[in-house]
Amino acid sequence: MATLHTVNKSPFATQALLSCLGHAKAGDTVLMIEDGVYGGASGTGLAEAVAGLGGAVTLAVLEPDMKARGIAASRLMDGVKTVDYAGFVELAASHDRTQAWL
Amino acid sequence: MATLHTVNKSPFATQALLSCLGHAKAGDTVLMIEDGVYGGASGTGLAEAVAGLGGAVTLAVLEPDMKARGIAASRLMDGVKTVDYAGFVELAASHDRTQAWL
Amino acid sequence: MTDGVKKFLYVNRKAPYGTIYALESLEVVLIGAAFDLDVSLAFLDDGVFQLVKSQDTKEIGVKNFSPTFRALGDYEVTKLYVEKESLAERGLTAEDLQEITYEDEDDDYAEKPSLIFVSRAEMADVMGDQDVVLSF
Amino acid sequence: MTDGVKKFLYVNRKAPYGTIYALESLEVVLIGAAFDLDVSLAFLDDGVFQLVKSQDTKEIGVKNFSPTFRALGDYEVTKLYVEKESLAERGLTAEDLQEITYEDEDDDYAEKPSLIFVSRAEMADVMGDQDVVLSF
Amino acid sequence: MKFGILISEGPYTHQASDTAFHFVSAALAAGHEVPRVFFYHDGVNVGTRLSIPPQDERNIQQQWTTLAAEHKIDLVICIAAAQRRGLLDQNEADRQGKDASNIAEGFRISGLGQLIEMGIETDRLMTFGD
Amino acid sequence: MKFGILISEGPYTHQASDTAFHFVSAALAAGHEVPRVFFYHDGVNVGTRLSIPPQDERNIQQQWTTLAAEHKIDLVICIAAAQRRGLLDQNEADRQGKDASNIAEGFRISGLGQLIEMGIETDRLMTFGD
Repeated sequence: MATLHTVNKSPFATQALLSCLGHAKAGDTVLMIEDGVYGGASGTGLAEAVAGLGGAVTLAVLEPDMKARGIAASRLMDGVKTVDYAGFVELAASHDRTQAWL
Repeated sequence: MATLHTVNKSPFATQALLSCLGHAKAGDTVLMIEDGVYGGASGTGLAEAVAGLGGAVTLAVLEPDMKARGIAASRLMDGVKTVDYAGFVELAASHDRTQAWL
Repeated sequence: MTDGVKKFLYVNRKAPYGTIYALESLEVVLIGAAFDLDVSLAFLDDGVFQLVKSQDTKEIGVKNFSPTFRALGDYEVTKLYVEKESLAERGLTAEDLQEITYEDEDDDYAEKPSLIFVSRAEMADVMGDQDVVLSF
Repeated sequence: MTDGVKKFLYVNRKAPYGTIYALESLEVVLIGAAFDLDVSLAFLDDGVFQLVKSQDTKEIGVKNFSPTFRALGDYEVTKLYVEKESLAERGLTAEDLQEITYEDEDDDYAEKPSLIFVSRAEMADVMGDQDVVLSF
Repeated sequence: MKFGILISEGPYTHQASDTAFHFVSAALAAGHEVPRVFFYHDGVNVGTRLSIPPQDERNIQQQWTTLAAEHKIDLVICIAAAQRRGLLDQNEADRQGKDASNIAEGFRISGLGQLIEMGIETDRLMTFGD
Repeated sequence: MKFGILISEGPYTHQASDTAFHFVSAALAAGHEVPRVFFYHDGVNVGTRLSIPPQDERNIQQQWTTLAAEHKIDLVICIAAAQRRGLLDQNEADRQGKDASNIAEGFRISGLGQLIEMGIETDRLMTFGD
């Protein structure tokens, strides 16, 4: 009974990603989309907090949004997966519910 | 040559207030309006940071927005002023420029 | 999904009045009450500000919709989960919130509290136990 | 306000594409170039993301407007202040940003950098030295 | 699998309606069904036929109208949200004494009950907002 | 003193246009001048005459139309932002081949130059947005 969480805000601008990670359960997936993709980057002032809170969940970013913002795959934190829109659909289908952190 | 800064977002939701306080100069005024008024409350997890960063500036909140959100004047941090819309206009007129932190 | 009745959770994470989401979320809850659903509301992050008492919107010229929360019991919406950590971070206690109750028809219409104060971990459990999560 | 020419600062604090503010801010800058103004742009907080190079928006179906920043020099918009602290917090360095230059007509059209990297305190000084501050 | 889609922000200003469009396209391509998209909050503004985006930008309303026609998607605009924001069909315009309507082909205006019904009748509800 | 006002968000969804309205009313009451209000981004949606807010809510468009008539305020809607979002006057509708217009009385559509000009010609520029 796992949840797919989506986060579409920059973690540097709003608290949505941190709140989401604080409520996600083991086995859940947190997919960062739109401006949320910045949350998947390594070497930022937030990367440690994200990695720490995200320990029990799968972290993923939407690749089309990453490319749009000029984030190279090599910039992602270890263990962060990338998906395209088809992969986003697969995640939504393979989890029991979806929760958007707006 | 002082600036009136306006902040209309909750400091618990976005970084706008902290960024504003990090850029305001001695003699400036930071007016919290709309959802920004929560930034003037004492006893919160952010009050210390706000008071610390806001040391050299005047902090004010828009009273109509405070009342709308059920914040009693007694809840405000020490030194935070309240103004009504007429007072907002006076602040805008008495500072050399206005900068909105959206 | 027990006996075909879906569990709906309405998640409220935003402050009232600065944006319309809180009000329009409440409109969905009221309409949803006409359907056969197992309904819960979650208040966390700035959403807890929606429940603060003594809201007075006269001077901003916007309708004060906070009394509507007290009417939810009449619509059989009786589970309003409020996150303790969100309250504490904002310097709020249960006393700062409106009293919201419902009459329990299975218990001789005894008046019972609708606000259920939960920890962040318990809120995560509530969220993970739904069929549909609507976020506003 | 020296010699009647007003100093305009356009403040960019938001990431591109998630919202339209960055693009519509740039449209104001381009129109404003037709007026006799002393123009500066400020990039801080998530606004620094607007300047990141190698943006490729093909798959999101939204127009990539980042090349327009490189054309600003032709409009005599040559002062783009970028806050160092904002870059560092986001794990970025000057090398991650587009190269943006202008031709200095007072110096035999020498090509000069438009990006001016400043500290937070220097950014505050830039902001405090304007007649009009437009925030997007 | 059946997906229900809730769009809570208007076109161009927020990416929400774009992301929803790409998600729905991908879901249909994968053989899933998307019986309904519900437009709420500023999302109702996606359904205006009066928008004229620049020629080098996508036309968000037309993208939805075309996709809905191809795949029989029910595009529902919330009436309460639409009235606040000035989105009307001809029926509503006549009833309210307004001299114009602006809803686009393929969209229809209905109540919030359609959102609840979508949540009940689909397997997954996806929200795209701000 | 002359105040220029920039409104960047639409009505009802964000409080920006309400706060701007109260600010302008207070400025006028204090004897200041407000020659122009410029509507940009989703702010253009304030100027639709097709909105029908609930009877117990304020009518934001009508508040502006009334205030502007009383105090000769120039209410300018940015044309580029308006075209994206489906705000049109009759001229623009005719020119673009659209079958309806939706702009309200007291508002006019013009270019971004009017925003720059407002910044130049007023003493203080106030921004109300999101």
